[in-house]
Amino acid sequence: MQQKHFWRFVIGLALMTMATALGQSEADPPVSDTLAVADTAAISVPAPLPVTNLIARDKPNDRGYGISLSWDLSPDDTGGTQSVLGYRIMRSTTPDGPWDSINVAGSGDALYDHIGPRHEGDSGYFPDHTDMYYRVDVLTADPGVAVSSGVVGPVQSRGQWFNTARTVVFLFMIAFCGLVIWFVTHARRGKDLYVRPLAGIEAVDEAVGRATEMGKPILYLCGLGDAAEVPTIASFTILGRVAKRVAEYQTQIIVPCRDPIVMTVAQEVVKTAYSDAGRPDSYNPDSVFFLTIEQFAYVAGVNGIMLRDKPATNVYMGKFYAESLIFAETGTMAGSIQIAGTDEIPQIPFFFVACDYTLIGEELYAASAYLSREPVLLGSLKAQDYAKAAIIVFAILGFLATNVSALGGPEWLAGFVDLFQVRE
Amino acid sequence: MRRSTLIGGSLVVVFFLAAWLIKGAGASGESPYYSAFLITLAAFLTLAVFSFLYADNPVYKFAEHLFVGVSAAYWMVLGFWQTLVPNLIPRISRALSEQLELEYIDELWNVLYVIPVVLGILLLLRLSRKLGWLSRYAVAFIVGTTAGLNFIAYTRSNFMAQISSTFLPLVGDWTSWAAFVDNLSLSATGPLALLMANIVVVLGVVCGLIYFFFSREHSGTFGMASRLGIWILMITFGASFGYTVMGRISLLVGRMTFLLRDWLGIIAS
Amino acid sequence: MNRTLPFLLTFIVGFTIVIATFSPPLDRLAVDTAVFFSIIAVFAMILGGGNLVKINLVKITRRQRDWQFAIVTLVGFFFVLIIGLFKVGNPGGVTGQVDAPGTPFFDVYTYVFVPVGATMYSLLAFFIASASYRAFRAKNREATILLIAASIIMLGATPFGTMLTAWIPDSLDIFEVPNLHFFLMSSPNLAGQRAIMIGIALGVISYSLRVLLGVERSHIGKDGG
Amino acid sequence: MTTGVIFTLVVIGGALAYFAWRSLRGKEIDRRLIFLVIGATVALPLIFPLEFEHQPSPLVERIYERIEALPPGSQILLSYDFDPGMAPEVQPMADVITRHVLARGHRIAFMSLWATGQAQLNQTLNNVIPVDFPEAEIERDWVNLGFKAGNEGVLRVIASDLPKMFPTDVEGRPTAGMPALEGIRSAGDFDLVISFGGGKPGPREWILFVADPTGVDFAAGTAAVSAPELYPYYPNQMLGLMGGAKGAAEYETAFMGQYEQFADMPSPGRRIMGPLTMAHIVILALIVLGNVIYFRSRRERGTA
Repeated sequence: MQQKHFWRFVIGLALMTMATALGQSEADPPVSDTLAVADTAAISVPAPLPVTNLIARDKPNDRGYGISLSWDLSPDDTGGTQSVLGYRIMRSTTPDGPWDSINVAGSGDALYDHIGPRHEGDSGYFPDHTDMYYRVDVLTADPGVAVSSGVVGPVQSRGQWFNTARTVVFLFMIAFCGLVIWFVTHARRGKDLYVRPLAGIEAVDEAVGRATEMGKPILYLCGLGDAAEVPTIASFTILGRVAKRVAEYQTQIIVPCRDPIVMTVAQEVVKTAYSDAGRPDSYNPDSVFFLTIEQFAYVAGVNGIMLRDKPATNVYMGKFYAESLIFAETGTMAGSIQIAGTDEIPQIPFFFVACDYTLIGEELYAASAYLSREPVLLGSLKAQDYAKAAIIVFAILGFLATNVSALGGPEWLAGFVDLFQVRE
Repeated sequence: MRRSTLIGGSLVVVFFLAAWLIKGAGASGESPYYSAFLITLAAFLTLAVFSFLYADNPVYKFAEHLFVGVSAAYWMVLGFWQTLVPNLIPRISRALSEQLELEYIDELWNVLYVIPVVLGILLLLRLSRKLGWLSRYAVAFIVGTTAGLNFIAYTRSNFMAQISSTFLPLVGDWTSWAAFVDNLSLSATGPLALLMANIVVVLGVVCGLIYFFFSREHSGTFGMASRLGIWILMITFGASFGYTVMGRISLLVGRMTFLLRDWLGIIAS
Repeated sequence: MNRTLPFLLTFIVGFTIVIATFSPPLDRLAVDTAVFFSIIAVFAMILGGGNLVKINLVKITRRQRDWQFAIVTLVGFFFVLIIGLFKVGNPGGVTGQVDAPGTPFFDVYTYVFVPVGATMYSLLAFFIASASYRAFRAKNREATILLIAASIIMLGATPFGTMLTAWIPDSLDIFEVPNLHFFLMSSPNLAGQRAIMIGIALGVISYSLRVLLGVERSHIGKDGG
Repeated sequence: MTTGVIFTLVVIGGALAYFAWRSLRGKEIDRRLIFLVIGATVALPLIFPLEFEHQPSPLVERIYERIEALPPGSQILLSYDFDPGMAPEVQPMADVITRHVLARGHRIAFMSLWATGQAQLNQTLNNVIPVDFPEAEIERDWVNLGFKAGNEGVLRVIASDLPKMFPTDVEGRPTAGMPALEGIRSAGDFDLVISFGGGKPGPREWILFVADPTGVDFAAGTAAVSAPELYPYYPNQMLGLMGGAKGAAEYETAFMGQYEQFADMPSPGRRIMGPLTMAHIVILALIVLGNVIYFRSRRERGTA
């Protein structure tokens, strides 16, 4: 089983590596021309000095149809006569023209990305793999006065198969995938992976017993997230455990859902739990139902259930927003034992003060792994722990590097710090 | 019990009818009684929800159930007219596009837009007991898309970017030890404040992560770090609590403003 | 079979999006997938409405508790659905903006949806007040820290906090409430939030990975329907 | 101090004194009485307004300064990702930012990831633009793209290709060629993106799916509840943050102080601050009171 998954992953990896290689082989040396020729026609204000060091190159890490231009400002832009109003970007398919005006960059700008439309027939169509020549004219208040730079080119635009700006993210992704696969495989082989005990979970069994004694139902909420969200998934695991206990004790469970998809999954989970407990006939499909998708309409509905049915225990696991306090408060009013777990930080303080047990953030995921003893979850938990250890190390190293390089340390330290800049 | 409900109900009705008529008589504009009706209706619903504070009651239930129906329909209608119509119709039907005055988008790949329609219809089959299982194809698509999107986005923004944001300098503009020591003061803008703030951030992140470390018993030095971590987390939750209180009170002010200004006209706008 | 095909769909769609992130020419594929996702999201809303109708019809026919209110829900639902879908009373006709001011649809939003929805949230102000008095206890060291931090934040959020400590000289102004507020928010709060955020991110990433690799299939259901 | 304010203080002080007296004698306080006092604490300062001075905090100031620093004609995307339940906090921010942006001569694209956001957007379009900027033209100075379903799906699309998600504006006019969207291929081409929200999808999803992949400048105006959890994104991934009514009031103060023609504009954010201050004091007093009783009873149990 795990072999199959492993190969699936390896193939994905190989494809990406190929893409990387392709991307690099296509990197182009930039074309540059530092020679500047002033076009001195019809002068009425003093002609500004032209831009220098104009460089045109294929725009990196795009899907083609883009040329990046950079230049050194005309000395008369910020200093000198300060007569520069802007820079007009000119393009041609031959070094001698005819020239198309592309756009105007403001004074003080020394960069321009020329990105053309992708469809033939659109105005200003910009074919890839075609020689292009560029020139930048300095504009002044007098439309007659424009000083041209030298022509640079030829330059071609093309798409890259791999976005090198995202290499670090890519590498981390691979490393983390490796960790997860490694630990999941280990867990599947039956290695016992230790998880520290969590107080909130032991409370669940006790709570089901109490409900049975009192002859009252258990209310279970999977939160307001959708079925694909991690806390909701964790909630399903815990629901499975609770429902199994409920089936064994012949108590009743109520699961009102806020999302139709969550409802379907929850139904499946409860049904399976009843079968696992050997009581498939006791399963009542109406015990898991959809209320409404609107947050507060849902809260109102659940409130109503709490006050009318007075469940012995309320379990809140999953994504919760503003309603956490109302749930917890109403639950207290109804005299129920309450066990909560969410990764929504703003709600944790309220659960913390109003509930008997609270799982903070990730403890919810850990609980789900701990309960199910499922190799996949345990393995992932381990991988996450190792990733955390790695972060602690990187954070401390980066922190030291930043401060040592700020105090005049070697340059490669700054390079190490920059490695982690992932925002584009 | 029945009788008291009836009397109470009629009193509420009479009260709001009177409020409507008084408001309508005092209002100006094209249709004063219609706009007065709307304001009174809104005030009634506001107070109906507030009545939950006293106890759960039929008036609250009425507002609650009305809201359930209205909100589901509201999202459906908006989804239909804002997304389904403009993003789907111009790619599947020229005639319908013309009828709705939308510009037909003529592209080769338009035929692919059958996919979301088919998956959408499969999703709706969930309403049927027999064919419900077909909806898992739609769910598979939804889950796959979300997983793909989250995988990258969380790696980049909530994981890697957070590491680099923790590389903090302890001092702003470093010149010399002498200058640093000279400037030490308990001013909020001084170097000592920055030093403390940044040390707390780095230590806090590290110890907080240690608290969420599940593979090891929290004892010894590790346990102490985890201890510090939970304290930092408690400050975090305290901050959360404070801000949440602020948010909730603001909402109450909003509703009070509606009642006092728009309905009763006690305060000026 | 019943689970393999849906899994393949998940796998293809998910990996298309992941790979497109690193390969600019494939970006278009991810964009199209996301557009499809948006369209399916509308169907999910329709499913929500359909479920609502189904549940409430059952409630009425079986005369379950509060079935009378189920009628209120259905009337509200169909009323808004009809005036919305057919753009009843819309000055622009069928091509007008659906919630243009002056339409019944707009009025229902402003005078029914807003008062109920907003008032529901504001109930929380009352519940917080009573919880503060009854439940918010400094039971242990952790809860005490939480309380003190919350108090400083709440004071610092108001002009009252500024007035309270305005007498502190500039050289010690780190102890003024607004500055303490800023320090708590941007240092310990930031650190704690970041630690939690990183942990959650790892959870999301590993879950997404498991879904994409097909190790996690709970969303598709069990074999055999 | 007017008699009204004194009356307010007497009522609230009296209520707290009563609570203290009752609870120190070991008697219960009906929660409905607490509800009533909180209601009065909020209502009275609205009827007899309390005015305060506000100092913009650094996170709010940075948004203000960024909008000031952009050259006129810059394009700004404002996304309304909230519902009536967040509106009292977030709508004032959206309104004052709209005023500031138009007063600076920038262009706005409005959109929404929440169906309810489109309706809240109508509020700005009805109450702010025609009143304060009658000369602002649709399509030239602003465009309303409206609501799209699909949460992060929508964001993923507009991060690469905005017209694909928004072929038309909210009234069905084609967006191609609109001056307000000139040169905009993706959300990354805007000079600034601001999301007003607090739930999901909200500012966090904007950072994850738009701001970080495209590198566009991003700021958020958020309901107080979700403000603390956005701090880790500051300053690297988010240039500024307005948190709750406090943030709105601070921005209003900054804006009204500098733009004299708006000195008398409605400032709903500042209006909240009076009642908010009183309510915070009352809640703090309730916490202290509750804990005094708790510790007293614990000590009594300990000695008994």
